[in-house]
Amino acid sequence: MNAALLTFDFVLLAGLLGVAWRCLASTDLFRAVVLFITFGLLLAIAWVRLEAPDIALAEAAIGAGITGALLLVTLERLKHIMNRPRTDTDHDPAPPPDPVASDADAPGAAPTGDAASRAADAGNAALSCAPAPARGRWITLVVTVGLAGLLMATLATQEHDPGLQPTVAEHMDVSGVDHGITAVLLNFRSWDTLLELAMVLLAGLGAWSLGRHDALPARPTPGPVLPGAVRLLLPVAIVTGVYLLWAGSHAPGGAFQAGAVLGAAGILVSLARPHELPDPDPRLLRIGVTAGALLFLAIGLWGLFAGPALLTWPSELAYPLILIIETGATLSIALTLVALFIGGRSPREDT
Amino acid sequence: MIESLDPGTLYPFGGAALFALGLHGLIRRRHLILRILAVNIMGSGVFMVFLGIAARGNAPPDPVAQALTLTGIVVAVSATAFALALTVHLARLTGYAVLLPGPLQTHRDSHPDDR
Amino acid sequence: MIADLLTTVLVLAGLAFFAAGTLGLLRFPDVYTRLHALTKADNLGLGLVVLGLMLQAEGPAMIFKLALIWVLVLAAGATAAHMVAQRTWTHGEFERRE
Amino acid sequence: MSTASPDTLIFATGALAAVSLGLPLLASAWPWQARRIGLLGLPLAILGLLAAVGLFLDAAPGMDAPAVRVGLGGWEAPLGVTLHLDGLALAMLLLNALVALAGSLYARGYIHTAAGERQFWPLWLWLWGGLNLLVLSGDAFNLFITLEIASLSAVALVALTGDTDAVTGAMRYLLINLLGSLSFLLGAALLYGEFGVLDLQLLGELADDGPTVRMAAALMLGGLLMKAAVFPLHVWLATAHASAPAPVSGMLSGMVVAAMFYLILRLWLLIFAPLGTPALAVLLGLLGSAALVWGSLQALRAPRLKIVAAYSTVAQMGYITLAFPILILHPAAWPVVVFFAFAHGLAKAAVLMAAGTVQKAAGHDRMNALGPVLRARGRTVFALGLGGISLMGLPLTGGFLAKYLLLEAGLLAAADTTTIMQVWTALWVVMVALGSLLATAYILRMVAPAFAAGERNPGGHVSAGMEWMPLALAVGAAAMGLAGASLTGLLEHTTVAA
Repeated sequence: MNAALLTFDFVLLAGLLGVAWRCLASTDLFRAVVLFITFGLLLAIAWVRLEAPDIALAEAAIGAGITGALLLVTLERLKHIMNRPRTDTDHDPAPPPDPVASDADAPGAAPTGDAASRAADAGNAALSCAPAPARGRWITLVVTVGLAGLLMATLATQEHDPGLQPTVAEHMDVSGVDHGITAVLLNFRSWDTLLELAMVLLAGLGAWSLGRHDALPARPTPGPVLPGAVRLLLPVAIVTGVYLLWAGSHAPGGAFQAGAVLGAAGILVSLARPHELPDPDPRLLRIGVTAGALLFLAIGLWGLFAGPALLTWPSELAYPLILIIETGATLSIALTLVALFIGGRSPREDT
Repeated sequence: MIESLDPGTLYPFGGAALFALGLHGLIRRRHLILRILAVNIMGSGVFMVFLGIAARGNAPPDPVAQALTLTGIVVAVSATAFALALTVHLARLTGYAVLLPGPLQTHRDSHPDDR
Repeated sequence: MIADLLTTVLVLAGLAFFAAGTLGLLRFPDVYTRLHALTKADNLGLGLVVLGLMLQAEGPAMIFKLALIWVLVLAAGATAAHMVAQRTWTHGEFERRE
Repeated sequence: MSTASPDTLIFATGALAAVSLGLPLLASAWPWQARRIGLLGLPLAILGLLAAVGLFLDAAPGMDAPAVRVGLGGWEAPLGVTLHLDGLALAMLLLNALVALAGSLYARGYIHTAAGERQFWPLWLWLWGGLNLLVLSGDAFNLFITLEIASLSAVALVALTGDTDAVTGAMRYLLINLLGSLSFLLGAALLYGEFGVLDLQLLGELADDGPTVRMAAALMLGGLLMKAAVFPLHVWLATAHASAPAPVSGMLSGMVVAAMFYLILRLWLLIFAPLGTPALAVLLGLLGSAALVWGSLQALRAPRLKIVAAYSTVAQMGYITLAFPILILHPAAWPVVVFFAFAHGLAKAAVLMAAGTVQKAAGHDRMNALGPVLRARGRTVFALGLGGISLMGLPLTGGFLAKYLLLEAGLLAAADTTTIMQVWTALWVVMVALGSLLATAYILRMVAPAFAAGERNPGGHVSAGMEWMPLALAVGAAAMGLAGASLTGLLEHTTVAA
């Protein structure tokens, strides 16, 4: 049995390395992205082998799912941009024409002058790219293989420190929840989680600062199948999201997985019905994406004034407070992920 | 020897290899999408080291290292989302999504303001 | 004991369908036949695996969850296959870039 | 007589962290008032910070440890995340607040469209807040997140002008930052695997010279050196710094780079000091010298004013790198690095903001056509010159004090080492002098057209903040030479591993 599992481990690791290699060596971006999503799913299996079902859930939902969707929509945008005749002076990020209206695959117009030579270097087709140049191949190889060797040698010398598992187990009874990872994320190391929410928000703000959103370069398939499937899947996704949120207190799950599932549902809706998306008030949207972190900080301030320190709360109130914080975090994360998928800020924000 | 190769010992080596592989891709490839993928693969390598450390030995897995990995994944996806938005923005301005080495416009005397 | 044996048989049968589906994906000549092989064989294979695992489940809640997984994969697989087929029908065969 | 109780200091530390997070959050939630939030919040934050410095200096001599450590959530290390406030952290918080406030008053006039303001101010406050949280953090993993927050907001700010150069620079900056952060995180993972803790102070107590610590040091310090743009990892700096909006350039050169050096110094003082060997000293010295010469030469031939200033940052970072060999030979000399970062931060922010004013007035910043504007704008030229003088290290300025301390520490170190190290130190003294000479040359190149005869043309209108803020920063940089003693007093209370 042990030998069988060991073989499985080796095959999985070889598969991961092989897929990663093929992904990074690819000259076709679409293929690279598909391989990357495969890589994410294989990673989720590896996390299960490492007794980390929470991380496997998160990897499948966030690492492979959301990242994959973002990558694919980026490819679609790039294809659209590069097939559009452009002038060198459009510094203003004007939204490209609606892709549904100009569905014909126009041949890529060659950029002029200096840009042309660079673009020729990069390969003309929108979704292909030049293979790595031969120059410098050996140096890079030696450096990276050397780095891998050093890292492995270092890891081989390490002793097995039990880490903080005993300490966490000792304090579980006052954490307010029954699941170790949730206890760490929302009680013992809640500062990390608060800053992580800030990081998600900041990614959204950064994307918004780059320009207004364009018409989503999605081409809805004609016919009733996709909208029908969305109608079927949307309630299930919402139930799953809420379930994951609630389950986080005692079993694998939690705010980030739930937020990713709800975000994925939102992305699905925006793919199926890109022309019927609601255009929410930008003020509401801004408050929505910051609400999770603001709520978290506001609850944390209690500890600052009542003592002993920021983000402290009485252990008998820990469970309800953690649930409130997680709910806010889930909603903000889901909203931010959908906003990142749609792209830039709402044009109504600038008026 | 075989007995000592529990997943917690084996997988960190894989993580180190993934980190180096990602670095190789980041240095060698010029297209921004591939570079972003390379950074993500490097990140996965780091997470594999973390989770391997969490699973080492016979004790139950270390929840702190697992929680750190979860945080790391969310931070990575945020950074990736912003990097992709920046890539699209760059492509809109220049028509290509490649970072080429060599002098930029700033190093020449001509500047967009002069036109 | 009988449940264990049945589980083994069902899961192995399911895996055989998965293998057949994957073989079809790799070897069949065009998009439609590939989709055909992949979705049909995989849906059946997953059904058999789920059935096998249900025999090992601890309670009705677990059985329900397993059944739900199968239904959801059926719905998602059917939608995705339809979209790929539709796109191929309107835009022609995906280009091969090797 | 000490009036401050430990509770007050713990409250102050927590409040600093809460404000650093709260202001940017409020501004993100309501960008329509973000400018007001920033312009009201930053001065209040500075007042709070000054009160904290006062409290700290009042209580510090009585404390048994030289740092205020706050276990967030009521959990002490190793389980929880700890905020670590000591003299070094307070000094960096002060520098951050000063540069951010000057930059804010500058940006009031610089960003003039309402839509631009809504995007600028939240990100600007995130940069300030992220750097504050970075300086306050005492936990290896928490540092990774704060590094990411600071770099992401910096990158978004660089891209904000929206021209091709800025966005290209931002993209390079982002990739370098991601690489640096991941390298840092892998180092933290290795340390956690060996010692089972993430708290820097606990790591410092456990760490000894071994393969894990060496590898972790290489990864963490290497990642940070990349972010700090130390030669030969500096390629991204010039484009990013030169093409960003002027207040952002000031903050990037003045504070972001300094924060990376702060973190290197912090890790060095707490964990990695036992690794110092002469070989490492020579390597860092060579890198520093190369950066000094190469950056200065690039600054001498750059065609645009802001690029001159940006390359001068590469050169000045070479100086700071030169200080690390001294630390290896003479560990007590570490405040030199802080002095240098402080003096450079203020002076460089002054120079870059003054360059931004010139650029705004003239409509461009090409070196060969700036004469008329420079001749007509005395205040701005004075700020350029005064900031430049501090960078050169003329007597009585902060830059002079920093370089003097550098030399003194170097000579002290040379007195009790081997011949080879003495030769090396002599070379090093030559490098410091050569660097000052080169700095003089490129500073003269910036301001000389102002003193030539020719037409005068003040160019376009610039706001009062854009005229006065560079001057205020330059005066601050120069005054550092006189106020150095109080900074030393603050730095005495810093956690250093035994």
